[in-house]
Amino acid sequence: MENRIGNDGIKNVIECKGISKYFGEGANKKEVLSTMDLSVKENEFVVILGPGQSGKSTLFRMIAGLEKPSTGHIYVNGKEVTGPNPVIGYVFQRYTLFPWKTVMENVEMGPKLKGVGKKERREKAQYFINLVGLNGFEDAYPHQLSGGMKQRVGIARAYANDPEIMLLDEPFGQLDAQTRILMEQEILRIWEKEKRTVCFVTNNIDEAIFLGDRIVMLEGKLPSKMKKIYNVDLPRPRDFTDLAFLELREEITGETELAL
Amino acid sequence: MSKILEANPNTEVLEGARSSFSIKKILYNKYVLYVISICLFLIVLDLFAVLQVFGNFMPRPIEVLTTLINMTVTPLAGKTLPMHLWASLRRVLIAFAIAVFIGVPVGVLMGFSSVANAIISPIFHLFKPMPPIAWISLAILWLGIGEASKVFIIVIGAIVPCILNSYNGIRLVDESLKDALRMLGGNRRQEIIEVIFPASFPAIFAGLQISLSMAWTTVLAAELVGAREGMGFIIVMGMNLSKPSMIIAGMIVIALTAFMISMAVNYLERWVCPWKTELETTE
Amino acid sequence: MGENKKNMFLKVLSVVSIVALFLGWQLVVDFGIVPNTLLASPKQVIEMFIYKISNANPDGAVLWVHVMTSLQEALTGYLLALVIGIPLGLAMGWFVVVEGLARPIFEMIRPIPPVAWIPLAIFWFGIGLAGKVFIIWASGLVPCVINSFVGVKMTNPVFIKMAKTYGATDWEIFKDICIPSALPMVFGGLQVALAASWTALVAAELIAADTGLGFLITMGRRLLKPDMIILGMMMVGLTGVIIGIIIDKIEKRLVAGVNK
Amino acid sequence: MQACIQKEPKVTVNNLTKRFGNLLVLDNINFHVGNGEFLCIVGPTGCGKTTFLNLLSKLIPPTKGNICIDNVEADPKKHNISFVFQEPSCLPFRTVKENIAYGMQVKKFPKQLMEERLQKTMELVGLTDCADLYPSQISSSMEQRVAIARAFAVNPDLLLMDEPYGQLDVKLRYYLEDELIRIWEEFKTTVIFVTHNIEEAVYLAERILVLSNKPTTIKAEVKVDLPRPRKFTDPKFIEIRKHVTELIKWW
Repeated sequence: MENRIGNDGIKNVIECKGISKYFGEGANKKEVLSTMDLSVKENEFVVILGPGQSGKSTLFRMIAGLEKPSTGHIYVNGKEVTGPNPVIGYVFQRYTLFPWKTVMENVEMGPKLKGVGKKERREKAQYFINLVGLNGFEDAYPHQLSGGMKQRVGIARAYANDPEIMLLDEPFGQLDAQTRILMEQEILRIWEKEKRTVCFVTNNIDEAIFLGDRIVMLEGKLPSKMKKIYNVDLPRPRDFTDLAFLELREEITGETELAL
Repeated sequence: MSKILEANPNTEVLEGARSSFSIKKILYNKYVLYVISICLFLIVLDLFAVLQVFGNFMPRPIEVLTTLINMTVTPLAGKTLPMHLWASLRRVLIAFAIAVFIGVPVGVLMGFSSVANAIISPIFHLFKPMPPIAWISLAILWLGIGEASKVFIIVIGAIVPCILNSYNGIRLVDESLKDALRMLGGNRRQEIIEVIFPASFPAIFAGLQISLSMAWTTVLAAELVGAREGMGFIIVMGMNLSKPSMIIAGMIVIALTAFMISMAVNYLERWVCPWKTELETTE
Repeated sequence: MGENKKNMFLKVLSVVSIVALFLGWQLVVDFGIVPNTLLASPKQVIEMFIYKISNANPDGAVLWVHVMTSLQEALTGYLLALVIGIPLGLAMGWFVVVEGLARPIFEMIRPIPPVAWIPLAIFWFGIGLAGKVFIIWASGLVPCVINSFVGVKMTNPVFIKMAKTYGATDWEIFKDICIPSALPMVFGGLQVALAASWTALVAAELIAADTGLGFLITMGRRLLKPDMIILGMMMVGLTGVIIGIIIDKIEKRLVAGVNK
Repeated sequence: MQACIQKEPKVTVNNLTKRFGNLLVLDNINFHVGNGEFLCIVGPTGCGKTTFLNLLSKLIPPTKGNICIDNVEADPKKHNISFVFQEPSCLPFRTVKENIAYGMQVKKFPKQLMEERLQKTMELVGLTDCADLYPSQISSSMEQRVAIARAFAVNPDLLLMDEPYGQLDVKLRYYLEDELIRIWEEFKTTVIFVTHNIEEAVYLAERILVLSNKPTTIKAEVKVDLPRPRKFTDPKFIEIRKHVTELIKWW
């Protein structure tokens, strides 16, 4: 509670204190994440950058309350995380849409679980479906959509539940390069319109620099630790060919290990 | 050079253009081959029959057809062919209903509760390797030669896929879908209603499908031993009367019924879970 | 810790469940709740087992002969099904002409339950080995063909494209790409075919046989000896499981040879 | 356009056109690739790139026009054409070494030559240590390198590459791109490299063809005469990159 207000007077929404995570016991014990401190400010766009299998998803699952940290504490809005909390909207890497529900039914799921009336939740869902640019696809089933569209539904579904914090776990990892760039622009557009605190996991350096206010770089090997934090103060929209962009990229690239 | 290319017949085959009459192309057409295949099959059968390769026990296709038509109108053992078919179908449906009624809840229970699973699964695995047909003797001993013993055997055959698929369906629900619902604020009850049941439904339905075709196979076996009506009875009669055309006519009806059952179930599935079947047709 | 304890508890529960089943069964017979003419107790079944090891009465053959007869019939039919079904299925999967010619006939025969072949098989091949082998062959053939066919059809199209760009002929692609790709699927079919063959065997022996496990069961009914019926059933189950395990072992070794 | 070609043409594409039914996908494409040239092709999403490549590799026949290698109609059975696919294309049931040898086996290379080239390519790509591993035992970037080694091993007249590094992270991509250039310089192979990534195209190519949206035509040709190794932050590099980006955006 004590230092929820950062030096700049903006409150910290997420605070991770000395968290670590290991799986298994005894000889099989495998540490995935070791002593990490991280705080995220309100309406900040933080990108967690690390190669595959570096415990990024585990970190997110702990913040979301889907898993418990082995040591340390996580606070969201000053309260310790004990279980899944709808204050957090989670967008999964593998889309995880409910395949038996249409786009509309998927998006309105959050309000429906809370017991919001049909008319009201439809309106809300419609707003976010329009926001992600899927109007006209309300009655389509997930398997009828392309990868990019599926992830739009995932984003709309998370937003429709009125989260204060969005966790995006490598949301564009399965998209092709072109769609990916398009979706990166989209996520910024949506974020500008519906400001939330966003945490975004990726292994793509371009993506990290294009999106983030702050880039938290993780160690490549397990157990992963925080390696470095970069503040990205380039104006948006950022340009992939901008010299400052490229220089920052070179700097970050220099820090990463080559994983053949 | 481009002229030569345009005239290349190979180009046309791959393109599927309309206007070329190469013999190779016609011979490579699947449907043409299908027709050739069926014609050849019938001719070979006929030849076998005429040349008496299997003595008198291979009827000519045309004989089979007349027998088939004959049986649909003339009663055999007091019943026409459709009535025999219905006798078998009725047994199948009763037994299937019982198998579903018992098997699905048991499988679901095993999927949800590890304690129930620990109690039931060893017994289930003890009985599973015994083919349902092996129960015939015991069933007749216990329930006599009437309907009850036949239904009993079919239930034994049909219940296995019901239990197995329901159990696996519930157990193997994608964990990340449960996570997704929990992140949206769903509680355990909502998780069961909104995720576990719909997600396991295709697996359970597939179990019913297998169960129904198992039931159809088993009913024939059950009717081979001491039945007075049914499709199994017809082929046994054919054997006893030394009338192979009757056996083959019976087999045709049996095969057609099996085919129709599976078609019907497929349509039903498309109707009850459109989100799954469309996936199969589009990909 | 808690996890281990729970697993232990579940294991004990499984053992208890089996023991209770046999105990209950024994008691039900001992106290005459079910008359001994309808059900034999486990003890009686074991006594019958010991008796049948060395005595040919009352059904004309010792247990060993029954088992061997059944095995001989089943394995002959099964091996014939493999030898014919697998190459046929593989060829159907790749060569249009083979598929076009074989598929309609196969589709006509496929829905016929193997049991329905029994009368014809007896007519054509008599009630000896040949008749039963035919029935078992017919039931084992279907899964062999289907799995090999599907295995080839599922060959990754990229592999085929790759081979084509190098100028491989149709036959070379079939031999070097399609067959190895289909092998795991083919092996999967072996187990299915075995189960089908074993069921068909029992059915065939029930109708027409003078030795074999199915015959033993039938004789038990005719002689009103439930202990013999149950012994027969258990031997069928047990033998089936044992061949299943052996096939599984062979399969694992072969797949290991192919894949790793 | 002719002026741009300095090396003698190895591959010529004449009036290449492809229709599917009434849908015109490729419209009258003409270009040359010089002997040993590294040509990159970039275009917007859905520009019929796959069809284009399938035509070049002769997997599907064109509606009109042709492709000639050394002035002879291209034919996979006569010419050595290699294709590196975007998807992993290593045969899972062959070891790394056997995978690399696959193309040469199809081409019926004599045994001694095959062994020689096998050793050379494996060394160049740095795969000697994992020669006897199966694809499931190596990482996906390794797998892609196996596919590339297999493609170079047959000494192809024409090597087609379909975005082979699409899903890899930047650092790895730099490394593999450098490796690709190294192998290319060693073998002097004629390469057509298709990519969405403009930066990658500028880094690799001697010449870039920019495709238009459907029906696909060649909209522009950009020569890249920067010295190697190239630097992403080089102002000239950025200039070319921006220029190509503009060309693609304009439709």
